[in-house]
Amino acid sequence: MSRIGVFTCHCGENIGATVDCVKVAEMCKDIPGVVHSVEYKYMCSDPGQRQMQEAIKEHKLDGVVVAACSPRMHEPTFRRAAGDAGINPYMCEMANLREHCSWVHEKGEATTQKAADLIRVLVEKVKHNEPLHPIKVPVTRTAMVIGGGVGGIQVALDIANGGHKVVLVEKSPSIGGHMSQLSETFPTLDCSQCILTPRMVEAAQHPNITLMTYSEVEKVDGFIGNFKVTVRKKARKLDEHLCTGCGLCIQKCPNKKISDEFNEGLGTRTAIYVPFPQAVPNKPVIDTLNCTYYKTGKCKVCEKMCPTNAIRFDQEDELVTLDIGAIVLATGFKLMKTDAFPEYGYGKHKDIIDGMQFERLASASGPTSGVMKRPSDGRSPETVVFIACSGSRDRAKGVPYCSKICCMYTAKHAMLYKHKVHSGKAYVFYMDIRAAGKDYDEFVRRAIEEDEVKYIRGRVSKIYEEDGKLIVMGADTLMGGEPVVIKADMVVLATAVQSNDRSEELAQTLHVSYDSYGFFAEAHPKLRPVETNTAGIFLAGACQAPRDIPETVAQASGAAAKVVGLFSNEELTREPIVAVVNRQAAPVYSTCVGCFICQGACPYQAIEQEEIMARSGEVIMTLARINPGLCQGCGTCVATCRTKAIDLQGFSNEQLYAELMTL
Amino acid sequence: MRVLRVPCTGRIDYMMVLKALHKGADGVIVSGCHPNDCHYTSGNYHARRRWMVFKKMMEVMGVDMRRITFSWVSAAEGARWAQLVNEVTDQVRALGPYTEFRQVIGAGIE
Amino acid sequence: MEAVIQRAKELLEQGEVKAVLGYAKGTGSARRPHFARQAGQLDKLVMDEACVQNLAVYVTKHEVKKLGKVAVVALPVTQRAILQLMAERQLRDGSLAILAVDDGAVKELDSASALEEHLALKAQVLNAKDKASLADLEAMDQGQRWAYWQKELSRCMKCYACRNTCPMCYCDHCTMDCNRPQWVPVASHGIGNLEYHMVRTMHLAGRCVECGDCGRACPVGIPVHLLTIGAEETVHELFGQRAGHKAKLDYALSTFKTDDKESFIR
Amino acid sequence: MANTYNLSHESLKGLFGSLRRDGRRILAPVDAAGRVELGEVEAPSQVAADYLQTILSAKEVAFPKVERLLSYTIAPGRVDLKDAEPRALPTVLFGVRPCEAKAFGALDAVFNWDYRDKFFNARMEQLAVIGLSCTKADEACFCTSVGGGPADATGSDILLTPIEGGYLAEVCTEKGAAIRALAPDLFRPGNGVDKAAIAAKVQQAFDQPALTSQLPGMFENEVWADQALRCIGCGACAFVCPTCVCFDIQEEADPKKGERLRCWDSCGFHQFTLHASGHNPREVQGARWRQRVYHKFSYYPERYDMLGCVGCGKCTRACPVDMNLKEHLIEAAGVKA
Repeated sequence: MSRIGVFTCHCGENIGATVDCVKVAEMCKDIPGVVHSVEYKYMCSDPGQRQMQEAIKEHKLDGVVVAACSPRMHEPTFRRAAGDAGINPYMCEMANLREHCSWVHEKGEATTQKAADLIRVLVEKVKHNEPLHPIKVPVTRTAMVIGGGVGGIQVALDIANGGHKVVLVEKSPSIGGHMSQLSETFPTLDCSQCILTPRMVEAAQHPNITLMTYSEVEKVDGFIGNFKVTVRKKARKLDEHLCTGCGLCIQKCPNKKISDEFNEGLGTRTAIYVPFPQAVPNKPVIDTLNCTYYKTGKCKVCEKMCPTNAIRFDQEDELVTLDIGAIVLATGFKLMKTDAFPEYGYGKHKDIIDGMQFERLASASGPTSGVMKRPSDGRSPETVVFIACSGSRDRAKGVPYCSKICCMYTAKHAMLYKHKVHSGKAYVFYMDIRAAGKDYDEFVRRAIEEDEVKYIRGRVSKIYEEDGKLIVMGADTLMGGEPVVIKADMVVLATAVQSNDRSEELAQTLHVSYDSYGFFAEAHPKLRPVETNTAGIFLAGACQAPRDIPETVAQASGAAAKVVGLFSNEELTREPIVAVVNRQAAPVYSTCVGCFICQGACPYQAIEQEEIMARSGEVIMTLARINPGLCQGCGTCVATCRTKAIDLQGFSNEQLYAELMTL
Repeated sequence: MRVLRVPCTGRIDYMMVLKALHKGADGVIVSGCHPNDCHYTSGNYHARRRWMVFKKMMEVMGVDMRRITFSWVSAAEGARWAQLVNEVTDQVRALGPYTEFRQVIGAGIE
Repeated sequence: MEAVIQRAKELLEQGEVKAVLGYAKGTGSARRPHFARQAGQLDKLVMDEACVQNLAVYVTKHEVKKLGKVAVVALPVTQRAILQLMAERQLRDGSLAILAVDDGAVKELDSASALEEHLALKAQVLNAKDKASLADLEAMDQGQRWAYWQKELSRCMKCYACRNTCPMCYCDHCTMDCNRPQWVPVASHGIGNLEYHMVRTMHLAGRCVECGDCGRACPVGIPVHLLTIGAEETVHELFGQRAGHKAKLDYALSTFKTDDKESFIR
Repeated sequence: MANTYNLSHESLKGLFGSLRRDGRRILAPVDAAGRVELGEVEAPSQVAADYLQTILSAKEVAFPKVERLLSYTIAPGRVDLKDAEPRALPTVLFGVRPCEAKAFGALDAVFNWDYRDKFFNARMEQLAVIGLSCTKADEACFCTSVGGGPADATGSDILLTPIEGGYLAEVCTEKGAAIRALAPDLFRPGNGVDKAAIAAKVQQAFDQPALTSQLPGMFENEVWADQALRCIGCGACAFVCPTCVCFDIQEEADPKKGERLRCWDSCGFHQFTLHASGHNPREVQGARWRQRVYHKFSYYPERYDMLGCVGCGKCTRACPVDMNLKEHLIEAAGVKA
């Protein structure tokens, strides 16, 4: 009979308020196999743990049940304590008296009785526990960063500077992300290109960083420390090594009228193009959808002009499989388009633009080289209306959350407009000003006081066009809700920040959970903001929720620190909660019949074939075997196996049966 | 209501539900994360198929399936879980003890 | 029906197979499985309407495998069972010479793919009697069905004839033999019988080739074949999959579709 | 031919009445949805007519398929043990065939050779057997080859043989006499009818003593493996057999209470002799089939000098793959050592 200790915790008042812990400790003494049963106000505290450790040594316990909070909270704590006291950590189980009993019932005899019953269930389980030892798994010390925006670049640089190899995967032809499209950045009005481009070059030239631009992650297998990532390198239709980036092909390309994504559709570009002048790598890409050669088979001007004849029209996509130890998601965000606003004309008015389009107008490398020209007729707008919270905090638009960065960039836009068009009039319709960062509110005050931007607290109900002017119908709630009508030359909507395209698809590829808006789910909002629930996969920046640049970069360094921490140890120890196919002596060898139905149930391809050989080398039988490195311990195969040949350590059939028998 | 903790709905074997009924439970809740949100990718997809076949088999054998509730509840939906448990316990209390099944447990022994 | 016996004789005499597994006359009007290993035992082979048992139950037995290559007289149900066994890696291509008998015509097959093509030609039809019994069961309400099965299962004595006659129950160590933990009680009392038949039905759902042998084998005549055939039909309705039609494992309960439709999970 | 009487159909009805008034339940073969099985009856009209035998044997009355031996509850620090008392009702087994009546002797041999089995004996004391001679037999029957016969009285307390207008009743034991004493006037003095003429004709199939002496030398013979090639290792033959006594003890317990059950077991199961180490002395079905034959035709005679088989043929009829015991014994007898 095992020697089991039961340690009942009051958890301050959480359990003690409705459960008579002293009585429970008393009742547990009668459970067969229990030789020591005490209660204490805070078992997880240092004295609490020490008390448990002394009891283990003194009473020579070989099994421990801590009746306290949820195992998700303190199972590691108590298992480590038990381990330090000399018994195998996995001989320590937790009974959840808090969520399963005290929090959900009133004080009373029945609640105390239920607490004792719950402990008895776990005592019966502990009797069937086996000592388990963590699984040692090698760690591939190469990280992968998905998304080459400012966040991704920062993560890559930090990890690379930590002495580890990094693969930075970016789906567009160049790294830089949305920040490279910005003109200047709040609250210091630094020119975005000036502070970002050096970082891009540093990343490109860093010996530890491998850039994989114009590439997408297609498939991820394996698990923490041992991911196998398949990346699709989309064909640029030219040989990157030969191309020197001279740009001759771009100048000579006759097909110049293609809408330029980098300039948010305000400018045009050639079929063979580089997204923006400071692109890294500075190698063009052929847009096969619009290139004349791919439509009609003629032209080939770029091929003729290329001094190093680097053009490869028949180049195919390439699938590359990489061994990766940790993955950081930094895939950024996208802005809601203006066509999502029926009340503002479904995006048909050319002069109603979104924030990113305004950035392109204001940017020196933009289609208007930074000169304020409205898209419809290129005239300099005399009156511009900025509308904050366009789509955000609006349940009807499916975006009930606040997009966080619009208040700040709307103030910046108004300020930039006033700097460029001194005689211009700028109006901002807002609900609340959320400027909570360092020097943020001062920045907005400056826009209002020095640059005389008129802030009107109210919503804009309608915009319609009337002889070349945009009639903006709003209200001023601070003036008793009086209607306000402004004849504007241009309107900028600070549209909602949303999760990037196909983010859900990427999350499913990486088995990472995501919320209903497509943002990736962090492991714990307060305590583990840069980790996901999938071990070995981390987060940085706006892919997790709307974020400004300072926060993105801070999170990026946080995620990088996690990766460097992971890579700091030789081997990774993994919870031994994995499935095992039983083995017995000859002639039976195992109760497995080799039907391999379990293989279909395993999402991690952890089930392999093992051939049992006779001395003559002839294969007697083929049995299933589970690779402890790959198995994540979900147990689906255990329930699928007909002959119960597979069992899950920690949640074995015998343990669960013993628990069921005491319910 | 007593709780049996398993890592994933994929781990839930229908024999556990049978054992619960055998040990005198009047109602059983079988629950776990929503499809597509499974932390183990496909545990609940397999569980769903198993439950679909198991439910039909139990109905064919005449088990009162109003007493067995299947539900997707994620770890984040505390309120929804509380509401589900209250609803099911009331429903099972209304149905009363599952005597029809309990009679079978002792039957057939001389 | 001489053709199949003639072919079997040739195969044995030419030494291509070590034994022929077919049917022979039994006690009274019964037919019994018959292993012919020398010429003398061949003349006992018969083939007529009364030969219905699914001979695939023998192809996974150690004693039969030790005989070497066997020629099997295979009715449609036997063909489907052999294909399902191949899908579950219990049989390798070429370990059997399958003499497929369909309404008198004989076709010799010896690989899973050949078997799959052959089986694709004819649709699998549930016989009328079982279809009617399943419909009667469906028509009952929950209370009636419970009473019906309790009355029938009370006569079960756990002789396991239904399990041991089933070609798909080839596991050397069945869950019923598992005593750590003892999921299903061994004794044939109320709960022991109920859980045994429930687990057997679940193990056959999506794997049963609907031969009905389990119902025929029961000494006390419990219609247990309704449970497994019913479960197989359920799997077909729910997931469109059927046992014994694919060379590659196509088992409903070890695969899934993200959009499996159901209406009872809250 | 000590005391034979005539019992008309009418007086049989009267006998049923007096037995019931004496507080005894009467079990007899009854028609149940196309099958004949043992059931409680109140009048001869309820007994099944022109049937050969029941599927299951009457051993169920004395040796049920599941029987509680003891139960216990676990309280803190102690265990309360409760012996189970056998539920033995005074019973009359009516219409049992002579072979099955004889079978109780074989059961008794095992249940009483050293340890007196409380449960079996309690039920046997309360049991009286009124046998009914067979007027027809089928290919599976071979009672005459194993020392029995269609009108053999061994094992019956009273043996009825159907004659014109009623039955020839032979009172064979005190229990039989006690029954007659309940209503002596119903039993008219017998007129010495020749039973053999009425009883079914069952040809002797093989020389059993010769087979029994031949078996020890045939242990390694291939015939057993050949015969058992088609045996699927289920327990049907053992469970319908009136003389099979093997049982398995099952403990069904949880941390609070438990009970110990005795259940039927069969040497045909592959697990019957599986050792905890994984070794199985009877690994292949051939060995298990041989064990079934040897137990009844070689070991039983050695130990109890009676046969463990009464030739009723139930196993042959119940077998899913038609393992005809008579045919196999004939084949075995024909094997030259």
